[in-house]
Order: sequence, then structure tokens, then C-alpha cells
Amino acid sequence: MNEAYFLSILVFSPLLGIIILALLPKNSETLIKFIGFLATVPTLVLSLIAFFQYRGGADLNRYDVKADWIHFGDFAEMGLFKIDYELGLNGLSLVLIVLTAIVSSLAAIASVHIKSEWKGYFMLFLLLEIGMLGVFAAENLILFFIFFEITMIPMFFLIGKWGYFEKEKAAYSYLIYNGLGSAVLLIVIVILFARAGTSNIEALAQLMAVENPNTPAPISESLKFGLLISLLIAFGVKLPIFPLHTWMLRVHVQAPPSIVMIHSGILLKIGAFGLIRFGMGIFPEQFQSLAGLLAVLGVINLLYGAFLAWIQKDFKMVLAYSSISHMGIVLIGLGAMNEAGIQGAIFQVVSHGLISALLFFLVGIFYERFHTSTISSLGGMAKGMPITAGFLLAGALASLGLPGMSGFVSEFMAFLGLFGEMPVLAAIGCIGIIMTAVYLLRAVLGMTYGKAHREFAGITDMKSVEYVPVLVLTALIVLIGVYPSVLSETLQATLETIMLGLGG
Amino acid sequence: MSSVPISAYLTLALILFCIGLYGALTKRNMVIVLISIELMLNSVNINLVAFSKFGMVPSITGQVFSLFTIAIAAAEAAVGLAILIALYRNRKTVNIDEMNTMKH
Amino acid sequence: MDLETLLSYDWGVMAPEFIILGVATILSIVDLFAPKHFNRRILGWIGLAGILAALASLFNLAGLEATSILYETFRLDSFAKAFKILLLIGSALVMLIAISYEPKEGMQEYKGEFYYLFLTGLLGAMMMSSSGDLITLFVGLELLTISSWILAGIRKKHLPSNESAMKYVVNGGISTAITLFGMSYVYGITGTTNLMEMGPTLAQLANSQYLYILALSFFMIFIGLSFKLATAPFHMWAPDVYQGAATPVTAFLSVVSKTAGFALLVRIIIVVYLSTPAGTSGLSAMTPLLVSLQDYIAFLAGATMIIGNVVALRQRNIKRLFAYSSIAHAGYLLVAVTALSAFMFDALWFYLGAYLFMNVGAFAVIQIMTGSSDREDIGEFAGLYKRSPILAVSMAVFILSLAGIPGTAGFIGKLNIFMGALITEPAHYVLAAVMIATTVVSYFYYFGILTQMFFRPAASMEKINIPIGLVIAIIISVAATILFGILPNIGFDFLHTNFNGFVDLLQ
Amino acid sequence: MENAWIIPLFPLLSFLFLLLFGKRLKETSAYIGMLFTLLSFIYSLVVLFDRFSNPTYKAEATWLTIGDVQLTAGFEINQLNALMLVIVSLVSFLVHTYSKGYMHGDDRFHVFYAYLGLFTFAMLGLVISPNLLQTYIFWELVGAGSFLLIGFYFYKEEAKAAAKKAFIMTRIGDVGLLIGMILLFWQVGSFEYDEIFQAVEAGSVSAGMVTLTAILIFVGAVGKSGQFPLHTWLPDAMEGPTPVSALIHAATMVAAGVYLVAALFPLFTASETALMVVAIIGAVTAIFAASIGLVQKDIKRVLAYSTVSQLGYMMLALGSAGYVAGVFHLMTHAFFKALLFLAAGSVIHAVHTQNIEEMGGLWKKLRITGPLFLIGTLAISGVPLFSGFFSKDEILIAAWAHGNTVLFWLAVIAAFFTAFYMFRLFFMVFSGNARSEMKNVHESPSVMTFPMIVLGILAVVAGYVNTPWFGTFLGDWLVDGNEALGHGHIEGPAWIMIVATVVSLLGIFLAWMMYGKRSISRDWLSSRMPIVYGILYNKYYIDEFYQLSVVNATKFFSYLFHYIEKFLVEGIVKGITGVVQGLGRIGSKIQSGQIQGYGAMAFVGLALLLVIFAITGGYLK
Repeated sequence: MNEAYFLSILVFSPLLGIIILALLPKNSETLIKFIGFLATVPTLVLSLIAFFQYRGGADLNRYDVKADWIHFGDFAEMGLFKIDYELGLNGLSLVLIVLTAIVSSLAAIASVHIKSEWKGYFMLFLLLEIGMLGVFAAENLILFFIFFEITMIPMFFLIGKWGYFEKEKAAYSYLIYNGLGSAVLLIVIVILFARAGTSNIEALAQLMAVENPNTPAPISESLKFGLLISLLIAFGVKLPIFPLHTWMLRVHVQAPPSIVMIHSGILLKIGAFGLIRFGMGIFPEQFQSLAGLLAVLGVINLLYGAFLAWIQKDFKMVLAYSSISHMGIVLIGLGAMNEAGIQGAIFQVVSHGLISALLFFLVGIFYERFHTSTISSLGGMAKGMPITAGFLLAGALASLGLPGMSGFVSEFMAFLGLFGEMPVLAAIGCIGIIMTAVYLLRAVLGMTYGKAHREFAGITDMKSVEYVPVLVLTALIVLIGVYPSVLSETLQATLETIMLGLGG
Repeated sequence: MSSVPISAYLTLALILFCIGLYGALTKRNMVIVLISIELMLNSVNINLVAFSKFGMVPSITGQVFSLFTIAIAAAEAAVGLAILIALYRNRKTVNIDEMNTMKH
Repeated sequence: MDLETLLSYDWGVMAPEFIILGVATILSIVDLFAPKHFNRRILGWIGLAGILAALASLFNLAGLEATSILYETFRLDSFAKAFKILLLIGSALVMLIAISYEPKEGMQEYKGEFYYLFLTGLLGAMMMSSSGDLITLFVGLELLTISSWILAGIRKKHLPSNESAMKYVVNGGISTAITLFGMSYVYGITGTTNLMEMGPTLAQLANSQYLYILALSFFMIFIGLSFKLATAPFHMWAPDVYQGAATPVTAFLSVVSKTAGFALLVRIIIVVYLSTPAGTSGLSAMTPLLVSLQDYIAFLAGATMIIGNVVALRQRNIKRLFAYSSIAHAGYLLVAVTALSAFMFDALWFYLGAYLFMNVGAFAVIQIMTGSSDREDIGEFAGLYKRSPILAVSMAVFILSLAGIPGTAGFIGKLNIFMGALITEPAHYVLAAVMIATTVVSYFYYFGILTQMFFRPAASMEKINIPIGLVIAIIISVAATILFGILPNIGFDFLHTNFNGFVDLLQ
Repeated sequence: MENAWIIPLFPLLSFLFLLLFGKRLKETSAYIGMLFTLLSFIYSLVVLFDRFSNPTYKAEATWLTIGDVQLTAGFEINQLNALMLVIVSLVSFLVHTYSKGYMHGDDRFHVFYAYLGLFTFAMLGLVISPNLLQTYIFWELVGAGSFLLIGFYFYKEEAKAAAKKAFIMTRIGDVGLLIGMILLFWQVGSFEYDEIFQAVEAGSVSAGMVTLTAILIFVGAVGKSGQFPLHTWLPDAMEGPTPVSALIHAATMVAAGVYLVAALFPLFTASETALMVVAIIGAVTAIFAASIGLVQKDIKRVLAYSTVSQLGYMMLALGSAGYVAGVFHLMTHAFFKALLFLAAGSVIHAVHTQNIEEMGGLWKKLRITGPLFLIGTLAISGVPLFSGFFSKDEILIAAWAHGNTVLFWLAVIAAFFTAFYMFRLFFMVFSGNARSEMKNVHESPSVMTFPMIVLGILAVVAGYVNTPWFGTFLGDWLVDGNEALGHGHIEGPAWIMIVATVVSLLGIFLAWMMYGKRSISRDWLSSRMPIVYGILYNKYYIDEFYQLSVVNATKFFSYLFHYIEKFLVEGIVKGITGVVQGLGRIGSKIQSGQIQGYGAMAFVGLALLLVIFAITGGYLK
């Protein structure tokens, strides 16, 4: 395959699936589901190829694509106010793209539980995947934003149409919160674009590095700081950072599990990705001055989520709050501002992506059978569905950071980093580690152990197709936990550039 | 010849304009409202003519302009009345504040 | 003036106007003498053909450098051309909608005027966009205004139609008067009605009294024209008129007359108030009057956006909702005018173009949904996705474009305006913030419509049959909306290659 | 020795294998487990003997790179590790064997063996870790393994609660360990034991930091070894199957805390305060747990508290710089306590109850279990010539020699208690006449008795590797080549041995008086001093205290946050939307439908602009 098109094909291959689906008859369920899954495969394959080629020492620049696209005004010959169609990869985005591809394919499998309108569902689903892939592959801010918004619209429909009882409310709060978030983001992006004349991330990073660059319009230090704060807010909605998190609770509870896999598995991670790629990448100095704030926010997230997860009655809510709590660890890592911390944050992004995907898939499995996810009504599940229960327990252990699973590595590195910078804060954060164990065990044991609270006769345990995602995800979680270098070596180069930007 | 300063004309025009506006915004009878609008337009004519005679750079175009204005004012009035009649056929009233079926 | 001077003029530059005029005349005559039972829908097609012909002749003139005839009263500069293209395309689409418009009480006997009044209105609009003289400008304005009054009231037997027409007349009259009053001052100070001659005179205007008066005139003209643009404070007629008027007319008002209004506004303020110094001495002598008045425009723009979007939240009537949304969009456009940045013309032109397609398309769908019955509640859209997926999806495209979602022309337009507002020094942060915030507010009602179409069950599953005219209109609109969303440079390049930045606006 | 890394892998293999195929294998999976653990036991023996002749061996590979720091994983074979390997693998093997009989008929038989494999793997991995990070990793895995085993009867609410409690209580300790080791890392720049020790010796770590980290790490040990105040999980953990108790709560996991302190001994010795803390906690735990043990009615709980108190002894020893004493007692205790648990299990297996008041007169019925139980009891009571005697003696000497007089006497009293309640237990179970409902009681199968016999022998002879009379072989070997660990044998006054002996014999005599001969009424304490009895019986109300303080505090925070979320966060959101909606309402109100109103609005707008313009002096700025 010609490498000039490699990335474009990688990102847009689901489009093919959309077209095929559009031509299929509306009610041939199995076919649609099969095609829907199939459409996610090319991306998966390509991303894995790229991953292993990179591991094999290949240079990532060879995938870069760059083509003229839009230029505003008559400044094209000056090279100003041009928006190119440019995709590229670095270690970080590569890892996240692989994650996206994997989780998407598994979520497509998980979509067997979708009951109606499969056609529309999968078309939107694939559109969503394109958006996510694009977000990670985009080389300039405008392109990033476009893909960012492309993820928003399908999500709105997927939540609002295929969700549960309060789906429309959830869809709306998703829309409005993220709308505001991306509005702030757009302001930042356009200010940068309008005043610097370019939206290419590397170019911007270089411009910001020099004292006062010759840009079409001046960019003062205070403006930079303001921009960074706005970025923090914009991505803080996505991540989510307390107190901008309430929307994602609704989404977690109301959206269909397959979508929540994607949502908490990848969409939330865009926030972290953005903070690292743009926050650290473009405004390193200003970012450093925010380190303390980030760390504090992280600890707040961690504890807030953990404590609230402890008193939830619905397992989905537990997971929702645990997502908040775990995103706190990402912030802690970023706040630490040293290799350990940042690497920990990235690890946490990946690890939580896998773990939450696993847990929500399992939620989907037993919700399918019992039509409830309230802890009390599921007690003693291990009797009826030992395998599901077993994996649930495994997922919980992974999530509470049991060594040998991915959760521990990231948690450990994040805290290692923070202890190096602000030991006292980190020590407070450690309460979160305990609380994580407390609320997860409470919830999971409440569902699986103890006296059986319901009749399990006639309930089948996991079915053949359902094994695939569970096994794949578990395997990956353990792999990263046991052999973390598989990630860290991929991230090495990117981390070094980031640290360079941060000055050491 | 005459020593009436231009400011007088302008003031007169302004006053007329305001009267017209006042009428257009307060009268309940549609016909009177239309007339008031005519008044406003005519006040403009006074302005134009005054300027074209006593302006700092006198020129004939002002009077030409006023001719156009008169013609158009007539057209406006005609259309306005025609619509008023159409409305009157259905509504049996020319009372302006009863024309509020569409609001909010 | 004698014959040869008359013949010496290069009448060719007026070809599009002449074509429209001719077709309008022919239609009126045919309508007059044709028998009653004669199906006047043909006339609509003729009108459409006329518009397309005018468009063709305009493209034919595209290469021509700025020329003006009739003592500088009629200018065909690139600015005029650019806006005429929009006007003609807009009217063509509106005409397509109009052809398949069929109110429940029927309008067979006055269908003919329905069509040619669109043409006369269009003629007025074209005159506005290319007038070089206050008089022609005013005449064009009035031609458009009066035609649209009649159009608004075209459904004689329909009470809301009459009412909307009446409201339109009264407000229109007042606005005309105010505009005219302002113009009279401009004339008074410059002593000429010719825009081109004004420039130099105003340039060395050094009397602060006159400047003061000029500023007053600016406000009056601006407020007067804000009636055409449907921006604050002269926006309030819009909802009622849009609701009462026939759907094609509503489309016409929201697209063609708005575009013409902006063409006029920009021409006046650029030519008159940009060449005027803000003061007699020092720095203020350097800055143009218009720049010193930016804050006021900004204020109005902000107010317009807020009012439009916020009040739209409470609307159940779809046409009324779109009235408010069009107010909001006028506000966005004013942002571009406020900023006066290097992107101003691009932004205005592109956004008006995008708005044209998405809005006309939306109105086409609305006409299908409201149909011959006058039920215009949003609920009418419930379950549209089930009843006719294609229609629902195309409506979704329009809505998303109106909401400014990437992938659609609306987004690029907004982005461009946004850049304009943020590149200037000092940048209009507040205005930009208001714009983006109100955009998010607009999601509420735009997605409300989507919710109806996609999430709610349909009341009746009866088949929707779409007249050919609307099919064409919708297809074109969807295609354009997406095309300009994904490859906007088709538009921008066209603009730059043909009209290199409107440099000839002032000379 | 070069491939000692394989030792932990055997049980891991058994775990994975049983996880995949256990369902088909049914009870034959026992043989898989036994085989693999036997392999690792044999290999550990090989390694041990290898170690006698060869120096410490260490091998490492990079596990994870952070910036320019390389975190490594590997294994190290020093004296302590080698010894622990043998103890752990041996006990594990015996328990595997025993369980075949004990768990017979359980429908999740294979799962049990899988869990055993996992646990053994984690424990073996723990003892050969060459650095703190790896230690921590296996440390947690051990916790997870024990969590699974304790909660093996998942359908019992108590088991569920116990498992949860065990995991969380130990995790609290673990966090201490985590913090401690991370702080050390930022001081030393490495997790490697030897580098840490070098840095500490070189004094490149500030004294305060040494103390802090040492204590934090000790907190981890407290959690795992069920030391006061984190001991409450251990007695509850008796909800697990009895073989589990033998494995986890006698020989391995609970010993891990002691092992950790031993492994980091140079760090502790560098800070007198840290040592003091260890010693005090140890002594307090010893007497405290023993006192509770006096009155418990559940056979396994008695043993559990005795475990806690014995672990206290070990801590006391280490805290008194008695490295050898601590490790020595760790070893002997592993054997006799495992024996006791297995014996208890066999008793329960026979009579299907755990309440000792419902037992009695089993001596005649359980011909093998009885004597073995007696051996264990004698050993733990420190009766001369049994293994416990020597190790306990070492501890007392160490405490005395280190000058902790108070702690010394505490330990002596604890020894008295131990002797008393252990024999109370023995007499109540075995002496007297049999209950009527225990007619068809019969001895356990040989597969269960065999391990007990092995342990019984060890419980007797294990002491003789390190005695004041026949040479302190173990001690000398343990400390050889590492003076930081102190001397192989600490000389102490001879009367200490006498005192210890007398004390334990007194305890036994008293127990016999009360429960054997019945010349003192059983409910002497409960009738004379009911308050004391109540306090002891309710374990000093520690659980209740935690419930009141910690749990409620957590609840408080949770609900606080809950209300913040509900009212503050949501409230703000509602407020904003409300404002927008309100504006809309106002706007549509103004839209009155009155034509002239509209015109007026326009005029007002114009006037407003003009006024502002006039006020601000217009363009003349």
C-alpha cells in the first residue's frame, strides 16, 4: 500500500462501511451487524500494522499526509491562514489510535445487544469512529476541532435514540456541556489561528517558544495564559474535571453499554490527549505554572469520585464515578510534570480505556439478562453466572490497581511522579487508593458474592460471541500490567519531546 | 434674498418628522398611521429641498431626490391602503391594536 | 440629455436587470390577458428561466472591470456582481419553492402576480446592490420593499397574511422614513447624492459640527436599514411577518431581502463613513468615523444574537422559530461588519451564500411539512425520519449547518467571521464570546427539531409526496451545503479569482 | 540457583492450568496442584543447599523505563530468601495435600486449587524479590490471593464480609508501604534493596527520612501481619476453609510482614526510633491478642489470635535488633501453627462445629489428630525441648539484651497467657468425656493426617537448628557476611530461660486446673469480673470503634460530596439555564404583537444610541 494514503485510509475506512450499510435493506439484522463489525476491522489491522512497524523501528513521519485544503483571504502565497489537510502520527497518538481501533471493534461486537434500527445505529457508530481516529491523527487545530465535533453529533443521536429511559435528557446534557466545551475550544483555536496565522500544532509550538514572534497579530503572555486556562476548561468538560462532570454521569447511565464502552473508553481520553498535545505541547511554560492547580484538581477528582462511588446504588453510577476518580489520576500525573507523572497519565488513559470498556461490556451482558444494574438486586450473581462474575471481579481488581494489571502501573507511576513534586498532596491522594478498593469491592462483591438475591435458573452465562471482547480486553490489561514496556517504549520519543518542551 | 437660516428649515423638518413618528406610533386608526408615515417622508423632502437651496454645497440633485421620494411615498400609501382594505374585508376593522393575532 | 449620450452608455452592464425587468413585464402581461383557467404555474417556470438567464448574463459580465453608467448612478463593480450572484441564486431557489406552493384556500387567480412580484423585488434588490447614487439606491430599496409588502399579503383571504402585510407596511414605512432622513443629512453635508463623489468631499471634512451630524445620519441610516436586515432594534416585525406570510415569501424575505440589505449597508458605510475622519485633529483625524463607531455596531450585533437565539427557545411555531433564527444569523453577519477585518467581504459573502442554501432548503422542507394545511407546530416534524428518511436527513443537514457544525457550509462561514473578529487589534473578544455562547444556546432549539424528527414517533404514517420544484431545490441546497462545508475553497477561490478582494469598490 | 526464578512459576502454571481445564479435571486437579508445588519445594531445597555453599545470587532485567530510570525485575537468593522459599513451598505443598481430603466433595474443588496455586505463586515471588517495587507487586498479589481464598465460600455473607475486610485492612497497610517506598525512591533513586542499604549506610538519606520511611514500610507489615491496630481482619479471615488458614494465617502471608521487616532490617537498624516503634507494636500486639485469646469460643479464632500474638513476638524480636530470633521464630511458628490449624481442621472435619464448648473427649476418637495437636500446643507454649521453646527464648533474650525491660515482661506475661489459652483449648477439645451427639466421629483420612505428621515432626525438631546448647547454626548462617544484621546469637542471662519455662508451665497448670481437672470453675473470670470478660470477649470493641469512627467519617464525606453535587453543582447549572430561559420569556413577552410597539422599540433603540453617543461625546474621544 502506498504510504501517502495509509493514514487517510486508516482514518476514513469506516466510511466504506457506512456506504455499504446505506445500501443494505433496513431489517436484515444479522447482516447489518456483521457488516458493521467488519467495517471496523480495516482500521484495526492498519493501526496494528503501523504499531508494529513503529515497534520495529520504522519512522512515523512516513505516514504524514499534507494537502492544500482551505485558505482564508488572499494570504495563500504568504502561507498564512491556510488550513491544510494534514494527518500524522506520534507515539502518543499512535497508541491512542490503536486503542480506539480495538475498543471500537469490540464495541461493535458488543452492539449485538442493540434491539432496533441497526442500520442507523451502525452508520452513526462508524461515523463516530472516524471522528475519534481523526481527532488523534489531526496535525492542525482546525482539523482536530472538526473531527472533535464529528464525534459529538453521532454521540447525541446514539445516546438519544438507543439509550434507556432518560435518554433524551442525557443526550441534551451531553450536547450542551460538550457544546460549551468545544465552543471554548473553538475560541482558543481561532484566536491562535487568527493571530498566529497558522493552526499547525508543531508550527504553533515553535512560534510560542520564541520571545515575540512575527505573527499577523501579537500574542501577549497574558493572552497565552488565558488561552491555556480556556483549554483546561474545554478539555476539562471532556475529561471530565470536577465540577464539569455531571453530564457524563447521565451518559454513563443512559447510553447503551456498547456506546459507553466507546465513551468512557476513548471519548473521555480526548480530554487528556488534548491537554497533553496542546496544553503541554503549545504552552509549556504556562502549563508548568498550572502544575499545582492540576494536581490539586486531580486529587479532588480522585477523592470526590471515589467517595461518591461508594454510596451509589446503581453499578453504572459506581462505574461513572470511578471514571471521574480515575481521570483524577491522569490529572495527578500531568500535574506532576515529570517523566514518571506524564507517563503514568498516559498509561492511565490507555489502561482506564481498556478497563472501563471491559467493565461496561460486562454490565451490558448482565443488563441484557436481568434488565437491571442495581447492586442490591443482583446479589450472589456468582452462583448463576460464575464466569461473568469472575471477569467482573477481575475487572474490578484491575480497576483498583492490582499489580499485574494495567491499572497498577499507571497509578503507581502517577503517584511516583507526584510524590517527587508535592509529597503532601500525593499522600492525601493515597486515601483515594484505599477508597477505590473500598467502593469497588463493595459494589462488585455486592453483586457477585453473598446470598443469591434472585432466581438464576434459565440464565445462561456468557455466550460464545461475548467471550471475544472480554478475553481480548483482559489479555491486554494483563499484558500491559506484566510487560508495560510494550507501551512505554512506544511512547518514549513523544515523552522526550514533551519533556524537552517543559525544559528538562 | 431671504435670510431665513437653513437651521430653521431643518428644525421644522425635524419637528414634522417627530410629529409623524409620534402619530405613527400612537394613533389607533390605521389610516391615520399611514398618513403620519407620509408626514415623516415629507419632512425628509423639506430637508432635501432646503439642503439643495441653502446647503453648504447647493445642488439640484436634492430636489430630484425629493421628487423621487414623493413618487415612492405615493406608491407606499397606495399599497398600504390596498392591504388595509384586504385586511378590512376579513377583519371588519381598521383598528391597529386589534391586529395582534400573531405574537410572542 | 440627448439620444447619443443615451446610446453612448454601455447598457450591456445592465443586462441582468433588463432581463429580469423584461420577464417581469412579460409575465404581468401574460397574466393579464391569459384566460382564467390557464395554469399559471407555467409563469413560474418562465420566471425561473428568466432568473437563470440573468445569472448567465451576469457570469458573462464577470470578467468586466468596474464600470458605471447613467452619470455614475449605476455601478457594476465586483462587489455588485458578487452579491447579485447570491441574489439571483437565492431568488431562483425561492422561485422553485414558490412554483410548488399551494395554500389551502387556493390562489389560482393571483398566482401570476405572486411570481412576477418576486421578480420585481429581485430587480430592486439588484439595483440596491449596484447603485452608485443615493437616489437609485433608495429607489431600489423601495422597489424591493413594496414588492415584498404585497407578497407578504398575497393570500388575501388569509387573516395572518393580511396582518403580517400590514405590520410589514407600517414598520417598513417608518424604517424608510428614518433611513431617508439620515440620507438627507448625508446629502446636506456633501451636497451630492452620488456615493463616488461623496468620498473626496468627506475625506477633507474638518468641521466637527458636520461630523456630528454625519454621525447622527449614520445612526439613522443604520437603524433604518436594520429593518431590512431584521437586526436589533428593528427586528421585531420579522417573527410576525415570517409567520403570517406564505412560506416562499418567508424564504424570500429571509434570504434575498436580507442579502440585499447587507449589500446596501456595506456599500453605504464603507463608501461614506469609512472615508470620513472620526475627528478634526490628532489621532481621531486618522481613524475613520466608522471605526470610532464600531462599538455601537458591536453592541447592536450582540443584542441581535442574544435576542434571536434566546427568544427562539420559546417558539413552537416552526416558521416563527426560523424567523428568530434568521435574526440571530443577521447578528452573526453584523459581527463581520463590526470587525471590518481583512476577511470582512469574504466572510459576509460566504456566510450569506451558505445561509442562502441552508435556509432556503430548510424552508422547502418546512413547506412540505406544513403543506396545504397551516399547521406549523414543530410537532408536525415528529417521526419524519420514519416517514421519509431522506427528507429527514436533508433537513438534518440544513439544521446542522445552521447550528454551525463542522462538515457543513455554516461552520466554515462562522469560522471565517470568527477569525475576522479575533484578528483585529484590539480583538473583539467579548463579541466573539457572545457569538459562540449564543451559538451553543441555539443548539437547544435546532436539536429540538432533530429530536422531533428522529426520536419521536410519527403521528401519522401517511406518505409524503414532494413536488418536483421542491425536490430540485432541496437537492441543490443539500449538495451546496455539504460541498461548501467540505471544500469551501470552491467559493473562496471563485471570489478571489473573479473579484480580487473588491478593491474596485471605492474607485 | 541461576534459575531459581522457576520456583514461583510452578504454582503459577498450576493456577493457569486449573483455571482453563480445572472444570473437566474435577478432583484430579488436586494432583496437578500437588505436583507443581512439590516441584517447587524440591527445587527450593536444592537452592537452599546450593546457598549453603555459594554466595548470594542476584539476576535482574529491565521491567519499565521512566525517563532515564530503569525499573528492574528479577530475583535474589540470599539466606533469608532461601529459607523462606523452603518454608513456603513446603507448607504450601502440605496444605495442597491436606486439602485433597478436606475439600473432598466441594463442587468448586478445582477453583480452590487454582486459588491455592495463585497464592503460592505470589508468596514465592514475594520472597525472592530483589527490590521493593517487585516486593510490593507480589505483596499485593498475595493480598489478592488470600482475598480469593478467604472468600471461597462466596455465598456466605460472613465470608464475603471477611474477604472484603481482609483486602481493605491490608490495603490500608499497603498504602503505607507504597508511600514509604516511593519516598525512599526519591531519596535513593532506586528500589533495589542493596542500593537502599548502601545509601542508608552512606548517610545520604537524612535521619528523619529514614525513620519516616521505615515506619511507613512497617505500617505495611502491620497490615499484612495483623499487628495492632490493623489486626481485626485476621480473626475474621477464619471464614475461609481451614487449610487456607493453615497456609495463609500461619506460615506465609501473615509472615510476609515479618519477612519484609527482616528483609529491610538494615534500614530499620539505621533508625533507633523505627526499631522502637516495631518493638512496642510487637509487644503490645503479643499481649493484647493473647489476652483476647483467653476467652474465645471458636477453635479457629483462638488459633487466629494466638497467631496474631506470635507475630507480635516476632516483631518484638526484630524491634529489639534480634534479627535471628525473629526469623527463627518465624520458621518454627510456621511449622507448629500450620500443624495446629491443620489439626483443628481435622477436628472440625470430624465434628462439624467450631465451637469448642460443644466439643470434648475427642482424645479417644481422634487417635492421630489428638497427639499431633498436643505437640503443636506444647511447641507454641514454649515447653522445653519443643521448637517453640528455643525460638521464644531467643526473642526474650533479644528483648532483654536490647534493654526493653518493660517489653520483656510484657512478652513474658504473653507467654503465660499463650500457654494458658492453648491448653484451655486442648483440654476443652480433647479431655473430658465425649458428647452424646458425637458418636460417629472418626479420624480423618491419611491424606490429611500425613501432612500433619510431617509438620508434627518439624514442630519438634525445627528448634534444634539454633540452640544455645547444640550451636546456633541457623543464626550464624543467616547473618554470615552481613554484620548489619547483628550477631548470630545474643548472649543473655540464663535465668531468662528458666523464667520462660516456669511461666509456660504455670499457664499449662492453671489451664489443667480449670479445664482438665475442673477444680477451678470454668466461668471464674466471667463471673468474677464480667466487665473484663466482656471487654476481652468482644476483642476490646475495636471493630465497633472502627465502625463508629472510620466508617462514619467516610459516610460523612460521601454524603457531603453527594449534597455538593446535588445542590451546588447541579444548582449552578440550573441557574444558568434558568437565566437563559428567563431572558427568552422576557423577550417573547415584549413581542406583544402590537405593530406600533415594534416601531416604538426601534425608535427607542435609535434614541438610546443617540443618547449614549451624545453622552460619551460621540467620536470626540
